[in-house]
Amino acid sequence: MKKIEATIQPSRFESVKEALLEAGIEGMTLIEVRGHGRQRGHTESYRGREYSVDLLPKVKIEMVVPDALLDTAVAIIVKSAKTGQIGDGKVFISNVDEAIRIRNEERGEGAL
Amino acid sequence: MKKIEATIQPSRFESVKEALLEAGIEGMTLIEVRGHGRQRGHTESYRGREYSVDLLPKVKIEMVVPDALLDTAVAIIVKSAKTGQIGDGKVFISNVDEAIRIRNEERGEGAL
Amino acid sequence: MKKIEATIQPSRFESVKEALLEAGIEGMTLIEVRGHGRQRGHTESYRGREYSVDLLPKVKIEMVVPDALLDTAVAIIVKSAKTGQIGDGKVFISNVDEAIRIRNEERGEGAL
Amino acid sequence: MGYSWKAISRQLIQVGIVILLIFLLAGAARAQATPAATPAAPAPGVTPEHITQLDQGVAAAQSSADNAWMLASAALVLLMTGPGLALFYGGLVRQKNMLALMMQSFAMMAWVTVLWALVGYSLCFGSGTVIGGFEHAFLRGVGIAPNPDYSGTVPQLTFMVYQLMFAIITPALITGATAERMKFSGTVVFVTLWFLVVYAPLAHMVWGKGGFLNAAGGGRFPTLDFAGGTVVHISSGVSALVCALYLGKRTGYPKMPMPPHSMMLSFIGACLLWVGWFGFNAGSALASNGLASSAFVATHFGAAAAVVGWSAAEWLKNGKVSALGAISGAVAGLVAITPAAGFVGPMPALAIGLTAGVGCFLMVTRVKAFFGYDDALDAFGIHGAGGTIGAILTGVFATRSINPIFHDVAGKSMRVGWIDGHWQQVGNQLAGVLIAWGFAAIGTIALLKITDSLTGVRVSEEEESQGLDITQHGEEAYNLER
Amino acid sequence: MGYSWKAISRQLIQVGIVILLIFLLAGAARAQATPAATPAAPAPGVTPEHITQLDQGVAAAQSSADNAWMLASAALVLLMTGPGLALFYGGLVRQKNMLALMMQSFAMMAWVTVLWALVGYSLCFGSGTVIGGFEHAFLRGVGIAPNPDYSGTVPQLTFMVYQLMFAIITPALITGATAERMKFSGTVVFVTLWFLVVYAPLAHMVWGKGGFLNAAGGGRFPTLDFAGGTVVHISSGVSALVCALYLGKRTGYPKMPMPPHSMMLSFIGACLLWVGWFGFNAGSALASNGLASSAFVATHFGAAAAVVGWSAAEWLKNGKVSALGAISGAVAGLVAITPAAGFVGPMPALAIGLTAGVGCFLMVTRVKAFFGYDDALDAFGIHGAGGTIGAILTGVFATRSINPIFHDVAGKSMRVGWIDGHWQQVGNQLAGVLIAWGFAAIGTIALLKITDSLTGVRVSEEEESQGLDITQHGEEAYNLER
Amino acid sequence: MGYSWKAISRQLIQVGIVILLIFLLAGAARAQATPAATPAAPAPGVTPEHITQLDQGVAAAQSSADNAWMLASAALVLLMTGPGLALFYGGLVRQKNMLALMMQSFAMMAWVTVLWALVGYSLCFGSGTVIGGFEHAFLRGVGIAPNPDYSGTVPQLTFMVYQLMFAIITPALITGATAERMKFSGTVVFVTLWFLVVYAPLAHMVWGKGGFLNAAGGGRFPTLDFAGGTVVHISSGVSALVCALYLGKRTGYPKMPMPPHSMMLSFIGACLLWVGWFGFNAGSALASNGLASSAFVATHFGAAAAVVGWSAAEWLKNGKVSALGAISGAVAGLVAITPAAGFVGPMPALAIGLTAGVGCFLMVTRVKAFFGYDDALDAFGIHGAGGTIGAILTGVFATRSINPIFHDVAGKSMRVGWIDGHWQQVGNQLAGVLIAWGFAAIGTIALLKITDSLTGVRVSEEEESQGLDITQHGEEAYNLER
Ligand SMILES: Nc1ncnc2c1ncn2[C@@H]1O[C@H](COP(=O)(O)OP(=O)(O)O)[C@@H](O)[C@H]1O
Ligand SMILES: Nc1ncnc2c1ncn2[C@@H]1O[C@H](COP(=O)(O)OP(=O)(O)O)[C@@H](O)[C@H]1O
Ligand SMILES: Nc1ncnc2c1ncn2[C@@H]1O[C@H](COP(=O)(O)OP(=O)(O)O)[C@@H](O)[C@H]1O
Repeated sequence: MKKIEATIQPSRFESVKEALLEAGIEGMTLIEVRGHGRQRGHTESYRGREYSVDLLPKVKIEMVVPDALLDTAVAIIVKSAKTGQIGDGKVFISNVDEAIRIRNEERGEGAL
Repeated sequence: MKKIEATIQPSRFESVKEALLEAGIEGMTLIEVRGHGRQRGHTESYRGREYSVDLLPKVKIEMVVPDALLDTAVAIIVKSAKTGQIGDGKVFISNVDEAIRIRNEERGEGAL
Repeated sequence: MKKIEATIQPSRFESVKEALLEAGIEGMTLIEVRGHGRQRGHTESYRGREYSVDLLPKVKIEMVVPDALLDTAVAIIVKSAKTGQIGDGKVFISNVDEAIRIRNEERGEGAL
Repeated sequence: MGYSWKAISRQLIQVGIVILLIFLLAGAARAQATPAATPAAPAPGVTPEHITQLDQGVAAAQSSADNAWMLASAALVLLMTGPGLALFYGGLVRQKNMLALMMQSFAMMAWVTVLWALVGYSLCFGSGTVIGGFEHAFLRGVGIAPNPDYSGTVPQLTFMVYQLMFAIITPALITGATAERMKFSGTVVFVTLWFLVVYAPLAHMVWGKGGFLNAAGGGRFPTLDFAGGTVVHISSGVSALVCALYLGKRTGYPKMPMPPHSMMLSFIGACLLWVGWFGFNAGSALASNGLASSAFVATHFGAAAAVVGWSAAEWLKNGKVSALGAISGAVAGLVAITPAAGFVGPMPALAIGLTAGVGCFLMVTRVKAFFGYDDALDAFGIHGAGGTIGAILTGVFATRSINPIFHDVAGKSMRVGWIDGHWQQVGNQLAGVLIAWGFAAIGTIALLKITDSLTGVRVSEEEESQGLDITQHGEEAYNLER
Repeated sequence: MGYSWKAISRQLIQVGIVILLIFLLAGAARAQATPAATPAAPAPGVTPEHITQLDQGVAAAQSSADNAWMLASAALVLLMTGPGLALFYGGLVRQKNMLALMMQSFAMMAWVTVLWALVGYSLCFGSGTVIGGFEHAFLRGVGIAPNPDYSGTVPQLTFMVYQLMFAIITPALITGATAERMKFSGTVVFVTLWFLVVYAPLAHMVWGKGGFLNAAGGGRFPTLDFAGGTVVHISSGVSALVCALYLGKRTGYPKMPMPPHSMMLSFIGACLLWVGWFGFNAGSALASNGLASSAFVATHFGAAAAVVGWSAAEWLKNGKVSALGAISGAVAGLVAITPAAGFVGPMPALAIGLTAGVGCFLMVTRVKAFFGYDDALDAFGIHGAGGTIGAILTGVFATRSINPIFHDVAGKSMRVGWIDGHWQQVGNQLAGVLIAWGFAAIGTIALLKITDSLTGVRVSEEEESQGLDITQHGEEAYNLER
Repeated sequence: MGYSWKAISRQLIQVGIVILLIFLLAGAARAQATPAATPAAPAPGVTPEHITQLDQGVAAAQSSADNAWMLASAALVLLMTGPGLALFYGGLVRQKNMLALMMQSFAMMAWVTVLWALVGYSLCFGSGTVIGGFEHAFLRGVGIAPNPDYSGTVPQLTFMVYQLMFAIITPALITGATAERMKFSGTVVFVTLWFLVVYAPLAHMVWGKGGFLNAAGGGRFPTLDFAGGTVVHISSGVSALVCALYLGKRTGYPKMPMPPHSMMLSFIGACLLWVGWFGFNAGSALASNGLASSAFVATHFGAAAAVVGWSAAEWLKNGKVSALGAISGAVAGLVAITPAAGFVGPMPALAIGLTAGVGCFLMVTRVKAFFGYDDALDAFGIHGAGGTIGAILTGVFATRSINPIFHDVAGKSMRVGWIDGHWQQVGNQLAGVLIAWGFAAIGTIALLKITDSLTGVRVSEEEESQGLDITQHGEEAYNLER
């Protein structure tokens, strides 16, 4: 099993989600994060005090998929999250030893 | 060391926490997330526009434990998070190479 | 590539961020979390009902770095996050198999 | 582009400012020009016609003056329910039930108004011993002419709509006890029945023409209730307790922590309640006279002293003064001063407030914990208890120097409260309180059973855990993401 | 240390309480002392001078009484815009655009005020058939003397500032349609032009001296518009529709979900609108008389019935009653009752509200979906539609028993609305409505084109996705982290 | 089940609507029935008794009329503190300190009220040159009879409670400078002392009988201060600066970003301040007369022009207009117009507002940054600076055509401000300003030292980083999770 962690633009999330569902990939967890990278932020000013906001709102999708599905899933995410502009985000892939479905204690890829 | 990531129903968190503390497992980090899976959501309607909300509030617990404690910890979480209904969530286990306690730079399992 | 997950005191985040940027480490993702550990919480009372709040606000930094940069990055984080008091937090290091930059589908360490 | 309009606009604005300044000076120069005349008086003449004109002129001016204050008061009392009470309650519940609480208050603003127009006003203020008749159904005969039975000067329409605002907030107060677990449909049905069967008779007995507790109208048991300590707060508070017992505890109570999801909202709500209460109490003078001023002062002092009382008690107990304590104290004081506002002086008002602050603090922290019922937002602990304290202390501190309400046959004013030496009034107050307690309790039980059989009163456990906002109203209070 | 001050303070407070109580009793004892005198009357004497004095005294008292209500009303109407409308709209948009919406309302409070002082008041209430002249530019001649053309008793300054509050909220209403995509600079420029070119003439025609729609002033087409159904709501609602069409849809609409980011804020806003509307409608009597009371009642009843209407429709459709539905219904009812408030009785008010509640529900849920324009916050669906419904029903239900506005040459009061048997009035109302629709629509298109060429009206797609708060104002509404 | 009640309810509601409609028509039909009578006049008769009656009737009507406005004004002024100021300040701080800020305002509403009842009113409005005596301690002799020294028509109780509202908001303003680092216990102790030692004397000197700065009362240095520019804003603003210096900077200031945690709350607060300020300024006419109308207009114009001024300055600097700028401008303008409201015409009001808007913008953005003190929420930058600007410009623009306050021995009205040709008044204003500055500054330093020795004034660094809500009050503002 592999874990996919994709940090994307919030505005792209809906389409990524739909693309995944169409492909029959149902299970995912969403986290609201703020990210820093190449993308430039903006400055805000309150009563003359200026703040440069360089942490931008992003959405992080976490999903564990069977090895077989990994490439499809990644491809879908990259495709539907891409705008081609700086700030599109990253996808990271790492290994997962075990998965358990709490409801019925099923283990392994079947639990996904 | 292993990392346990458990995505559970928010309403179960209190009991999971208490069960873990009783077992002397103190260290954990909590993240509020929204999840999608088999569990069905609900629809909301604002001035006639209907939205189907299919991302449901979940709580994600992250904890790194010594290999020795892994099974106990997982067992406790599964036991006290289970309601038997769809949406109970998942537990994922993966490997951690190193842990450092910032306060005193202690490393390894001792840092947990 | 390695993933660094650092859970630190919110008040230290600004300095950690700046230290990292100075070292030319740009890419990071920030998550607001609540943590439980050795650090004691406080109690709140509403109309005579007392609640002991033992989940304290923390900030979690996630960053994936090339193996070469790992030690520098960790050192910087630990150094600038440390206050020496209980509650400073932890740093966890784990392995990442692959990284993809969504914008241009670049893969591997170059994508960071 | 982004630049060009900025440039243009800046120039525009610069030009604008210059022009503006010129205008201002131009205008300023002219300022004195403004004439300071007053309306010209008609040619005088000491004729009877003219005197009659003057009599009418005086009456009209007096009516307009009182009407100005009464309309403002009516607006203030509505402000108490929406957004005042809605926020106070909405902030105290968990996020998932917040809209539901607000909706319960808002529904009263709408639904009770309709009931009031059809029959409510008539039942409350028609004539009868226990309840009014139907003479004013559909507001028949309610026009701009004053109704001398209640207020000699302002249009009956004003009196009618002002009293309506009281009928709106009273059932809304009950929703504090049923919070986080009662069906919306059940709430609407229950309130409809409760308004007709409990509120209308009670309001009539205490305030209505011929009501047998009506002090001003010479009722059998003259209960002093200036602005609704009995009619509004005891009735709703006691009914709230009964509802809480009938519904049972919220799932997880008291083990699970259920802190207010937004103290900020409750704080705003409490402030608006305080401000609105000036209309509630001072408006109950039904005129813009000295009595209104006196009630206004008593109201403010009662609230302030109760904050001090509750906070002091809290400080001694926890070593801290909490915002929730302070605002709860304010509401407790406002409740307790309500029946007394038009009968007591400023200093007794402070004493009443202080007592209510400490008393309700004990009710909410000790008594409730002791019995273990789940009066979710302390509708009983504050309105029931505070209203009772206030009703009794009114009997103690009421004085004819403020409000000579009792007269002997010769029309000579008689002593009013204990402080005047008329200790029996405390007895009268107790009588009124007991009748209200009993009436509200019995009525509420019966109506809950009826409602339960019609729509059910409590949501399913799953709905409860999902929250009433989604399950009852299909909405969420906040959609901050996206 | 932490301990020591606590200890000290506790002792302080304990001592404090004891002292306080002593004081209170001391004071309480003295309470009766307070004398209950009334101002001494001057020595009498039946002289013409004295009578003249009395005449002036009566006039002054009447003026003060009416002024008290009118000043309170002016404050209430400002409360409608800020924070009322700002919250109602601010809560309905997505978080990233919320300050922008609030700012658009707030900008009106400031900028329209300046325009009003310089020329606006004069253009609206000077004399002329289609628009007023410059006789009151810089408020020349606007002092404490009443302006008999509009209100016999209150200072013209009061009338002027009261009317200003209407001029403030009207353009603010339009921003509900342009929400989430219009430039701030464009909004300011557009509103400036719109106020001068659309609002001023329309207000003058309907209310101004010599206006040819002015019913009270005997205009050619006497259109009944008590508090602004035509001038305020139709004008803003229709212009809103035109703006929505001109600007085009928000990116992602209707596919992307855009739920209100905070129902809670919209709820507060709606409650404040309701309360403030008492000043808007009852204040339009320009006096604290029976007509004001009547309008106050009609306003409240209209709102309440509309909540019931909208909620019922919603219940039948979804099986649920939503908070957004309830508050939208309230606003729809308030809009519809606005032109009628001072002409109809309580029961017709309920009927008008009920109709508007159901009518606007259909507009917003069906009609809008059918045509597919993006009237983001339903400024047209509620104000345009509700205003039109209200204007027509005013012709149906207006009655001389409430407001004998029409007189024959002999000064005898004539029948007013259909209910009086004067069905022709419905025709007059239609005439007024059509003129307002056409005038607002044409004017708005022209002004949008001009604005577009000056500053542009729509933000770039990137600015839109980032949100107007950051891109237009360089701020964020919430900075909860840190 | 879930279904069955839905079904039942739908049927219920359908039936309901039908019934309702029938009722409405029934009622509507009856609507005309409503009689439009006015109170019958007593039989006339040109007797001296009757004339005396009329004299009293006129006096009573006049009193009621003025009282109606004064009671409404008192309510509005309380609304300024709670929730107005509490929200304005609460939104500007970081989330962790928000309840603390709100509590500091709320505490004033309660605690200052008690002090006022015991001795405060007497010290402010008893007679004396520098401070009042104890003649009104425990409100002795404060009843429904007017106090001719201050207001000929309204009950002294009204005057007393109205003035109390000023005493409440003044110390609350200071908490803007001590925000995020001052102990709650310290705040309470300091305010108690400050109220007695700084506010009471200052209020007495400027407004009290015999006060040597009292312009109306013929003081040595007649300082024009219509509604508290000196007494309220300069005193609190200057004391705020001293507090900020004494407390030192917040940890991390200015390096760490500390943006307002909720612009939305500050926006609501600012709007409520604006609306409430009508009671503050127009109420200071102590009657519902033309002067009140004039002050109402000046207030609104001052606020509006200041928004324009501040926003324009901001636009020229940043190319953006921010919501925080706009609302800060509004408050600055309201502060500056406060002393002038009852002395200047509409156009000068615009000029004063515009100046204050630009002036305070520079204070807050430039001067503060230059000196580097940490006046957290700019209590000095806006209230101190704005109050000073306003006080001086009052000397410039005050005119007898608005308020003939000065009379020669013959009682003939004399020129008032520079615009009248009486440039010396600017000197008098300066004198008043300097005295206020000095008095407030010295008093505050002394009292801070005393407070420090009693309870301490500043929280520990750890408490500061944890936030005052938890450490001082044991609560959190929001508990959104769970
Ligand atoms: N090394 C990294 N580790 C973790 N998250 C990263 C890293 N680099 C970038 N990110 C995340 O990806 C987001 C986009 O990255 P950025 O460099 O701004 O644009 P792009 O991905 O197009 O190069 C960042 O906001 C951050 O949340
Ligand atoms: N493959 C997955 N990867 C990551 N998170 C998942 C995955 N599948 C489910 N989840 C998380 O677990 C939650 C519950 O899963 P769901 O399928 O709804 O119920 P169950 O776990 O009982 O089958 C989801 O809301 C989501 O947060
Ligand atoms: N075993 C663990 N797994 C995951 N997160 C942990 C673990 N132990 C501690 N943490 C995180 O680190 C934070 C600080 O830990 P704590 O024990 O309180 O202080 P310290 O790190 O100084 O010993 C906790 O609040 C929690 O968020």
